[in-house]
Amino acid sequence: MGSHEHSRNHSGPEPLAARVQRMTGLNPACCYQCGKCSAGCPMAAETTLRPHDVMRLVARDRLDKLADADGLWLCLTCETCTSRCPNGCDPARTMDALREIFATGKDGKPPKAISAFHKSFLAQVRAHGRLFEMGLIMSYKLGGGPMFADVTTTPSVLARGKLGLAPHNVKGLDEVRRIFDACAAVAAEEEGR
Amino acid sequence: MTELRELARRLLSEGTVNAVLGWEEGPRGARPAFVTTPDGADRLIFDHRCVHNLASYLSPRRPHLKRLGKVAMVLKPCDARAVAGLIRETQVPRENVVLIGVRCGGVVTDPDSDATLSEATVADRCRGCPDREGKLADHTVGTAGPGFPGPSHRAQKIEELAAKPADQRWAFWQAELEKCVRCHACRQVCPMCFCDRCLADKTQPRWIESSPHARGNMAWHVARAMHLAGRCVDCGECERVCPQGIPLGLITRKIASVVAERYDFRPSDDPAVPAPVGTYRMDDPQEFIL
Amino acid sequence: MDSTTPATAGGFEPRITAFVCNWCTYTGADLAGTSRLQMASNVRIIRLPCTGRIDPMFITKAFERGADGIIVSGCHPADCHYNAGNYHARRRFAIFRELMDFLGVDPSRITFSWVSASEGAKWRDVVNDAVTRVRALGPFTAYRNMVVVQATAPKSSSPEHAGEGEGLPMQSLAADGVAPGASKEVTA
Amino acid sequence: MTKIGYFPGCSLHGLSREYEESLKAIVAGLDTELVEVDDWSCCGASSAHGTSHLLAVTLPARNLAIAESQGLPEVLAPCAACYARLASARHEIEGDTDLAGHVNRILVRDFKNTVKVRSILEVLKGQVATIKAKATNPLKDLKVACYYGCLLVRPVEVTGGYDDPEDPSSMEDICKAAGAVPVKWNRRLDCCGGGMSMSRTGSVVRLSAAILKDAKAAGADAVVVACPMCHSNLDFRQKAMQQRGAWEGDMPVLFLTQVVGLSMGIDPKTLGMGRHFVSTNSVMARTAGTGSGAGTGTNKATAVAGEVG
Amino acid sequence: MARIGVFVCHCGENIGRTVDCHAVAEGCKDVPGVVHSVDYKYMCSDPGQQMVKKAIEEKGLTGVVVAACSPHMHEKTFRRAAAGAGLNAFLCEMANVREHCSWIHEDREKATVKAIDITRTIIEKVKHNVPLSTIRIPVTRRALVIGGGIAGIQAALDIADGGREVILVEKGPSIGGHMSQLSETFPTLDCSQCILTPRMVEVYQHPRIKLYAYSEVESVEGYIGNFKVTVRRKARSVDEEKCNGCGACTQVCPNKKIPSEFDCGLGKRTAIYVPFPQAVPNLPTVDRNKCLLFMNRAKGRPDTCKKCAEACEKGAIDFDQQDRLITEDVGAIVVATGYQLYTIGKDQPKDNLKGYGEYGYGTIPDVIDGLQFERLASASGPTSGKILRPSDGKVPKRIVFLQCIGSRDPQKGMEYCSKICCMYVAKHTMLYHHKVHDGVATVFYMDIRAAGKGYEEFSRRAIEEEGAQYIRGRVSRMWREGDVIKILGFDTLEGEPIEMDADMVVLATAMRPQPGIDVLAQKLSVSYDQHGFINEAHPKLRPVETNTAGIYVAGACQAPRDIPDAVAMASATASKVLGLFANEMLEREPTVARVDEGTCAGCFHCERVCAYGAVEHKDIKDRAGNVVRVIAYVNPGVCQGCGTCEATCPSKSVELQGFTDEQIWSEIQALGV
Repeated sequence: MGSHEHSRNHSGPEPLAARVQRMTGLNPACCYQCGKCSAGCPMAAETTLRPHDVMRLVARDRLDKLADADGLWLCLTCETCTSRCPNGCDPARTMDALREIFATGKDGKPPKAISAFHKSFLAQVRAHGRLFEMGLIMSYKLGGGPMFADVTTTPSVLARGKLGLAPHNVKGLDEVRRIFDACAAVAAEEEGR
Repeated sequence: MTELRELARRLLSEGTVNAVLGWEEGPRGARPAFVTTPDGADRLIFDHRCVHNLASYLSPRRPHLKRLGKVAMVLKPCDARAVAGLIRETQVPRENVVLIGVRCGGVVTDPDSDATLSEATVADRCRGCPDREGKLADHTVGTAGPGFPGPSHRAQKIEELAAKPADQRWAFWQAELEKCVRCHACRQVCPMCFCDRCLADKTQPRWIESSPHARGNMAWHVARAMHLAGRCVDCGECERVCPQGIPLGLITRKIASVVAERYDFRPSDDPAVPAPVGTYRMDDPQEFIL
Repeated sequence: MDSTTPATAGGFEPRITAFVCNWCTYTGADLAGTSRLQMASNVRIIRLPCTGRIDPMFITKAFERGADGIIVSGCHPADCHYNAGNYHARRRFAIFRELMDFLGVDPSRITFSWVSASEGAKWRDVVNDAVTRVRALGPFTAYRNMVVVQATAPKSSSPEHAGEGEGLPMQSLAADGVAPGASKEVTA
Repeated sequence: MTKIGYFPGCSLHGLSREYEESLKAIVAGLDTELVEVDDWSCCGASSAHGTSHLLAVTLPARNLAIAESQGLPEVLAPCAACYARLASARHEIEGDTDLAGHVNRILVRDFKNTVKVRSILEVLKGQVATIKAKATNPLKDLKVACYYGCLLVRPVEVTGGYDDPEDPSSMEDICKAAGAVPVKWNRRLDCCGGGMSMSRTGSVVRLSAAILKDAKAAGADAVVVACPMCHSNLDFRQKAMQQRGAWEGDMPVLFLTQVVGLSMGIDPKTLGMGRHFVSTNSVMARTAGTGSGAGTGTNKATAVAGEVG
Repeated sequence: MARIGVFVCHCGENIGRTVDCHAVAEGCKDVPGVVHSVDYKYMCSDPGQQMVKKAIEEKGLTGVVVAACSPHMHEKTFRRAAAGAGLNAFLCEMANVREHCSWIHEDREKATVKAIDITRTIIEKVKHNVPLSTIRIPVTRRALVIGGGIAGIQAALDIADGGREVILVEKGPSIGGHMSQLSETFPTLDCSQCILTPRMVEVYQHPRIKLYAYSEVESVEGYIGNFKVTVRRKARSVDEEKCNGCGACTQVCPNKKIPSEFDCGLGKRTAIYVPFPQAVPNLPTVDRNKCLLFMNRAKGRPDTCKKCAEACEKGAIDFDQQDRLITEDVGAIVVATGYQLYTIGKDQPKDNLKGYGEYGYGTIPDVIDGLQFERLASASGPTSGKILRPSDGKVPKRIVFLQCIGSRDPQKGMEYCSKICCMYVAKHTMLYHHKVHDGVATVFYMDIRAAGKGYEEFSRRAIEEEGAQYIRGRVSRMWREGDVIKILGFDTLEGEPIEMDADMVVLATAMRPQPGIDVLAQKLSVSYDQHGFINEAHPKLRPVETNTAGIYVAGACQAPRDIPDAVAMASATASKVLGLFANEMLEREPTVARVDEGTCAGCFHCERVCAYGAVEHKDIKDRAGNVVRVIAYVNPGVCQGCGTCEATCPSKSVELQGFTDEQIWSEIQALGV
């Protein structure tokens, strides 16, 4: 218990629960730890942090424990947890908020593969306005994704005419980039907290 | 018009009713009329000058009408709301009155004027009025003009006033209330003011000072507004008959909008719809309460 | 804010009449006493059985008789000793408050609150806050002096307006056709 | 002819183009015209969702705003992921005036959030009678396992409750109208692994294999989906499942639109039946000979599948 | 002219320290009408009270104002003193200068000014006080008990044993309620039927209890002490006088496949039936929806079958019997309508109740609820007490109990805790283990709430001695695979997901009030909460009274209750009823509203705002007897004195005694500048 108390994050002026509540509009204290969310979670067998763990750790201000790479980022956003929660908590939305907190990089890091995938994906969208799948595969591999995992299948994908070889750029690219920049600015502001 | 007259004649000759209450041509425009004989039915008219809310004649304060027994009344859609109010508040037994609904596309502000109905002359309450006929009526006759789309001038004035600082509103109403001579015409003409003994006439205790100065006038108009909250049918009669030209419609309409916004209530011509004051919801908004 | 000279406003102590229900707020005020919670002495309580008994006329009469502010307080929703009196009062005063506001009475002169029998501290806060607020607004002479026909606007803070009335706004409205007829220019 | 806005999304122009091909092939028969959202951009998918809430709302909002300016009252998003993102964005903006203001400031548009977002199930559910009437080649003996996944019917706040989130029936109703026989099975609402196909293939293999096994145990000839991501996990990843020993055999995975298209007797090639990784020949064989012209269609499909296989 | 006496109390130092009491007394002397004004150390002391009495007698006071503590403290004291001196008690009022003044202010000068204000305000009020007298209402000393479950039975027996007549109305064909369905009861495991049946018989045989089974309350009028109740005696199609309860009719009825309500659908009954062998009254009832004869009648076909009538030696079967309406006068009513269980199906009575799709919406045959398990475990049940699952009659070797189904679940069910489930689930695991020795009982729970005498010991025994497996966590989903039920749960203590096979699942579903409780509550004008539970008048101090005087509440229609709670409440209502019946007349405070018949316009705004239904319509007739006006009349027996009517009355034609407009107006005037 001593170490537990010691490791609690007292440095920030705003407790995690309050911060999450501000971001989600939901009160993490609503969770009564019945575990129904985790019972239905498809990743419960793999992740180190099940939805009810996440709710508990948020309520107990344990950002340190939430940073586990095999935790939040394994969430598939299937929302089974939220849809079955008897008490109207929204673990899915809570985890969204936590990932957003961590995405700033200050408090913890998502696993490399997953973060590389998201980064590559969003980079494609920022560059073209739409996803350029070929570009995503290339950039993901270069950006730190498992190098050979999908190389064997890519040719067969091409053979089925599924992958376009050239990106399509939307006309409103300026607007798309403005969206990205504005959201980045908000994220930077959040990081400052 | 023929339809109306024939119906009135039939009701009178068959003895269904002893009188028909409607409008006739007067020396200075349209005026309310009591027709008691079948032949008299030909006097009846209905057009855009038939401004008056005849429902106030049904009020039990008018015993001479009560003596006539069962009567028929020519009914504009807006008057239907007043009749519904009187039925709702047990002042008029529904079975005692035959309602001849007339389809209506709006009336003018002044019944004495010979102006035609136009955007310039139409009564403010008709702007945006969605009702072309009253659902309460037993018979419905005539044809209706297309009506006038909003917006209501009073609503605009209310917004204008509300946007001003409180002291300017105060000054505005002081100037208006000072003019009131407490003739109580607003009370007499109002179909929903039917008490035998008005609060304003009660002396022990005297809540409303009787001399016509702004303070007593304030109390009177506050009381009137509160008593009509959720009951006012917006017939505009109080403002029309005010000899001093006080814009009473601004107050009643303002309260009507408050009731509409807070309690989602609009005056209805269905007597079964309860008025919003006298009922409540447990989750009524209470943002003003600490 | 009222049309009083700054000199009188300095030492001004508002008179506040409170209409409270017997079961919750009156008892809550009793509890404040039993707990020796100190508060401003400007409030005079009139005890009613229920907020449902409180008529808007009480408030206009109190203003006429010189009250600068009003408190109306009763049981919280669902706590009414008489089941529903407070719900009826809530509708009545929601409308009344908007009416007074529309007529130019600053709504912050009238405080509405739910204070339960256990909320002695809340009663103290309601009292102190109301006194502070009404003190800042100044005396409500505008209301009680209405009997003397006056052209002075109640809340002109700028001295040049005092005594000459709010001619401008009235005229501008009159010009719009809402308020025909000129206002009487009689000074108090 | 009813007109409805259409948001294809990146997948329907990429990995799952057969979904768009089959959709476009059937709407004509359903007396519906798709009006594509002008210059649409990516909804942000799970990557925006996993990175920034604001981004996850604003990217879809751009598309909804464009649809609004085109005067479209509703937009069909056939991709379940796009549907979830668009519908969630709409829902969140509706309930949060601050967020609405924020989004409008970023977009520099006067966006009123009037556009309703419809899923493919919602749209086809309303056409069940027409589908039944047009089913010249009903898929009589085809046993299908209707797979909903996570995003199509929940949460109810977002979907508006067009189907029961725990016991949905719209896909079964549509398949029945097409003459197929939906099987009763248990994992139709389980998650297939979603967007982790590339980043965490092992998880996808585990989850998707469990789904396929359950479908097989229930006697299904094919799994029907309405989501490109589910399709890619259940179809494309079957090879990986086999390699890792999680799954044996081949389970054809069809888009719902293909099922409807087949029942209408549309040429399987037009429906993109040949683009799947797991051969759909068994499906074609089952449906053969039940309607006019089906025989030739089947042959063609076999040929197409043969070419690429 | 008023002659008011003012008595200012120092309350020792309590008032005197901050308020100059003498100055207050002096400051009131010049108020017109005040003829006597004094201050004294302790007004409430005997000498203080003597001062008041003496002044009343010597100075001929017409009103008394005691400036002292809160009226909640000593109003009764001083009113009694005034009455002792011959002054009407209601001419005495208190000015609160302690709690509302001396205790909350420090500035002596300001506090004294305020104390004078307060006292003058009350002086002005008292000038308008009028003598009032306590209202006396006659009491009909008979009680109505609605609901024949254990709560209703207990209430009826206690009242009847106390010497008063009772009408007991039960909706179903027999009394006994849910308790008669239970096998054994926690925490003693005594047989439910064995302890209940004697009480049921006692009800039947009690000379002062009139039992109306298969009857419902049609309407209720009146008020405390004077209710008029109309009871609908539904047609049983059996003549009660003739029937001797031999049961021959039920033997011959050809329609034997009707799911038995008593066995929760697990057993079958006939169309003419006695719900269970110990039923009271032991009379058969024809279920007209299921009887062939009535089904034919509904289709316009001629009467057929009549086998029961042929079998009846007494000629007691009466197919033409009609519902009868019976009116009873009673002085008090006990509501004891009990509960129903939440069902997990798709069709729910309210929008906020959704059912549980993740548990199959009630379509999985071997998923049953707690009452069904009671019937399985009951020796008189459909399986004669063997635990057999409904689908194939096999003994389930793996049984899983899920707690909090529909309880503590604001999303799909009720937010409240149903209170009894923890205990009956523990009991079920024991009954199961006693009957299936090699079986495993697993319980998914959130918390074990075992607060009651012997309860914690009982639930620990289930775990420690009887081997129940308790897993802390809820179940996400449940489906049928072959003949097993797959359960997807989570053990929050182990931190592991659990996928488990079960042969049978028992859901501890939430307790809800009976359907139709809202309609009954409206008939009775008692309030109920958003779930339909009847509201008690005060959650702590008036737990068995309702907001309507003379109507009391017992058992699970007020909140989830177990048997001891329900019985305790029932006895409490009986003591309330007997207390009310102790006198022939009922005394009431005279703070009630009165209508000015001369000015009432008959708009009935007062009626709309009255929470008690105290406003009645009164006909005003002319000499010839014609009704000329209809006006409001406030029934003083029903009025509780809130005064909402008076504030609402546009013409101020209704006045609340003790708080009249004139009194309040005078108070406001007194505060004037």
